[in-house]
Amino acid sequence: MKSLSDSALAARVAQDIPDGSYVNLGIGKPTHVSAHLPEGREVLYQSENGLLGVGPVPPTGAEDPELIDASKRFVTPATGAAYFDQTDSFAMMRGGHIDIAVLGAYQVAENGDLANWATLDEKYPPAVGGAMDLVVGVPTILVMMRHVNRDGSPKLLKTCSFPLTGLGVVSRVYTDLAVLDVTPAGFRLVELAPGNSLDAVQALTEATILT
Amino acid sequence: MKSLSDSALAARVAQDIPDGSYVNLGIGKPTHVSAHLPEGREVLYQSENGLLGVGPVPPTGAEDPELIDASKRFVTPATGAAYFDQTDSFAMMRGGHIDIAVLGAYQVAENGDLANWATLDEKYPPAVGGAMDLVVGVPTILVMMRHVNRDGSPKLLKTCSFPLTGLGVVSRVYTDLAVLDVTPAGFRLVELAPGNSLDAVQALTEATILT
Amino acid sequence: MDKTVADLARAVAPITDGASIMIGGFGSSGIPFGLIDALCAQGTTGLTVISNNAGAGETGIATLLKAGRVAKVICSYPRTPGSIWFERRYEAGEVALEVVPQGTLAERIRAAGAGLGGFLTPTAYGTRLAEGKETRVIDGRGYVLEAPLHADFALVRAARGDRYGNLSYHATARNFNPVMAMGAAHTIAEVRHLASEPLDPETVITPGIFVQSVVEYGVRP
Amino acid sequence: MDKTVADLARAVAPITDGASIMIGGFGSSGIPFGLIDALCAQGTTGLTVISNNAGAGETGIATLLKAGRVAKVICSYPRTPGSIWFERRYEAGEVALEVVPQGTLAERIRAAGAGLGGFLTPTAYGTRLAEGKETRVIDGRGYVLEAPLHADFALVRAARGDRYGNLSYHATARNFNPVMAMGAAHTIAEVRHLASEPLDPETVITPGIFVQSVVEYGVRP
Repeated sequence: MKSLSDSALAARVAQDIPDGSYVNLGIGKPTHVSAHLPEGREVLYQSENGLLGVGPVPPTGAEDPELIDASKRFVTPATGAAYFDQTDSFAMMRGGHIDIAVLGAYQVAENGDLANWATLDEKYPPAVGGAMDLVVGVPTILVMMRHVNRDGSPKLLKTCSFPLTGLGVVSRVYTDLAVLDVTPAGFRLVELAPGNSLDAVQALTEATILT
Repeated sequence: MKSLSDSALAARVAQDIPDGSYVNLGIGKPTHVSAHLPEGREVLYQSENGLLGVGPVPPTGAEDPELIDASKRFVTPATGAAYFDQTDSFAMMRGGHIDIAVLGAYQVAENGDLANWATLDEKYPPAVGGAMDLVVGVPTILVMMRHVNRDGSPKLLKTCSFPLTGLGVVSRVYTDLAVLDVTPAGFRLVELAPGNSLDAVQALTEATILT
Repeated sequence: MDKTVADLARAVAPITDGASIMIGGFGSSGIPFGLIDALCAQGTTGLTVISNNAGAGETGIATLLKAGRVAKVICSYPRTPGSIWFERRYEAGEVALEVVPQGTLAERIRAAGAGLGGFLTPTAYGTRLAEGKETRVIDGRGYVLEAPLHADFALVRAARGDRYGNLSYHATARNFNPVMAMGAAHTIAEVRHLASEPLDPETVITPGIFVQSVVEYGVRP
Repeated sequence: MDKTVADLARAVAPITDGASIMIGGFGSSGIPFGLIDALCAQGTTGLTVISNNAGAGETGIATLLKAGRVAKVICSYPRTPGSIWFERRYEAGEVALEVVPQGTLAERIRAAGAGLGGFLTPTAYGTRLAEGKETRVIDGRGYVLEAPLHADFALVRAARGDRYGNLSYHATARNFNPVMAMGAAHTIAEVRHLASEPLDPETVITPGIFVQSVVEYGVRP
């Protein structure tokens, strides 16, 4: 197996973000997509806490403690940015104004179901944030995650076992091993990460990968 | 009969506006209440088109064409004013944040029903504006009107014949002849305009006036 | 990202016959007069107009009504001081009218823009404007279920705009403009001043994500 | 009209045991740290806290959780980086938790402030967070009926305020503060700077009608 680095994975996702898009990047790995946007494209990133136009992280010492993104990182405003409150922020998300959201996931099912907010561990408090609003409102949901869990168990499933975030909402999944589209028939291979075979990736995937 | 002038009627209503209130003044006669506020009181007037803190009418030549009140008069902002859009404006009204609204009326019934938006003339297009939002959201609804119609027919009724604006919403009615509270038992006399007798006013009122 | 359009005619070109159009403004304030005139000049007809008022004199929405381009008006207050053409078309049965309480109108537009399926409001409960609508009583209080109000286009007027579509307003010209920008599928903004530099992010009232095109029209009402 | 209060202790004095309190902020931004500390010092307990997060480290809402003052948390994301005290109280069964999707949380608070009886949202339809709630399908899309979320108090943080209670915010510190100011029966604002002159009406984000008291607390997080 040859696994893409987090950075290479972010760069792969960034290739699919069209010029002029409005994009919400989820907490964790998706945050890094913006750093890899191909030259010549202008994209406005929305942060659910109230910023449209998330710019680069400021140099150390120049942070504004009240200017953060949804991952609680210090950021700067991009050219053309706007601040707003939570009701307007979620109107953008729920109302279909954002073009693309890139989210992390615990599990994705072959029908596009997404689980990324709660596990089956009752002692671990669930935390949903804006994920459920994004998946119902944003027309294109891209998922970005490791292909398998740390224990090797699959994350691309026939059916999610964890509580769902949204039903049939995922458009495409980017993992360190492959890119897969969600189609009415199930996962369809878009491409394999360099150095991997379909058989090897299928072996790490509960659902069937169509080609 | 001795009928109060419009100006004297506005002054009478103004006496009942407490210091520190948030008040919405309806189109027409109610607009003039603010000019008669007793000295020493500070009241913020809300105009439903997006201004909290309606100040005096500007001198001729100093009008700002984009600064008007709900009656479409040119106004100025009062000290402490704020501008906002229609959703916030009606949140203030519907959400119970405004203390008092002073409205005109076609008819008021003894149970507090108010009719002030449409007549029975089908050819005359109805126009409701913000009246229905005000009457459900503002705890104290004061009505200010002539006691009778131009043809002498009563406006204070047992039951409204015109389409209702709100059900049981009126707290008090100020006319050119009397001030009447709406109570569970019906209209109760607060005071007669100087020079009038209860019998004479009762004769111009369909509903019974309690004392 | 550059949403600026060279002139009013090009800005309204996407609007076709039969479209539903939200038009900002209250009384004479915040009305996109330039866009309305361009739409009228374009000859587009069979329009459903969603607005607070229905025009006054011979300007604004009255221009469209006079020219016979409006099939239906959805508004809270069609009779504004100086209004003539709405009354004429209405009396002749040439224009349909849906009267919506002003706060419900704003909230229905917002629900469309915010992706909500409807809301319960106490406004109009028990009145003629709630007839035929679903109602329910919660904790002794009556509510009417109101549906989102979508539109194909919104024509809005702002004081300042930039190439990202960010808008800010002046005084009470704000009124319905921000919520309509949010509620329509395609929002066209007429701005008094098109700024060469992006607006300060703190002063933006309508973020550019809600705006599809911006055109400068410096004339003040 | 003067809503200013001399110090934090006097500002939180009206809050009594068992109150429901909305607390502004997202992550470390826009949190009314001064008011929370004063509330903790006052000893008020049995609180229901409505907030996006449940504090981090030993500051903000974590202060109240550590001191055992919180009976219930209603929030979207209790686990924030550096959060310890929520987890301890939750694992020990000492605090109840209602998880609400972030947009639904904002919208429920807004519904309370705007006098609405509820709304239909597609968010959470078909998930565990919609269990037990009324749902309906409109035009093939599923919606959940959500109720308004009221509170006795809101503690908010703003950059600037004036004696009328008008507030403006800085950058992403705006977040939940404006909607919570609208949604609570009694809103207490901690402002970094209390202006001696009223704010410019164009720059006001929270009109003073939504604010009952204002106290200056210049410390920046």
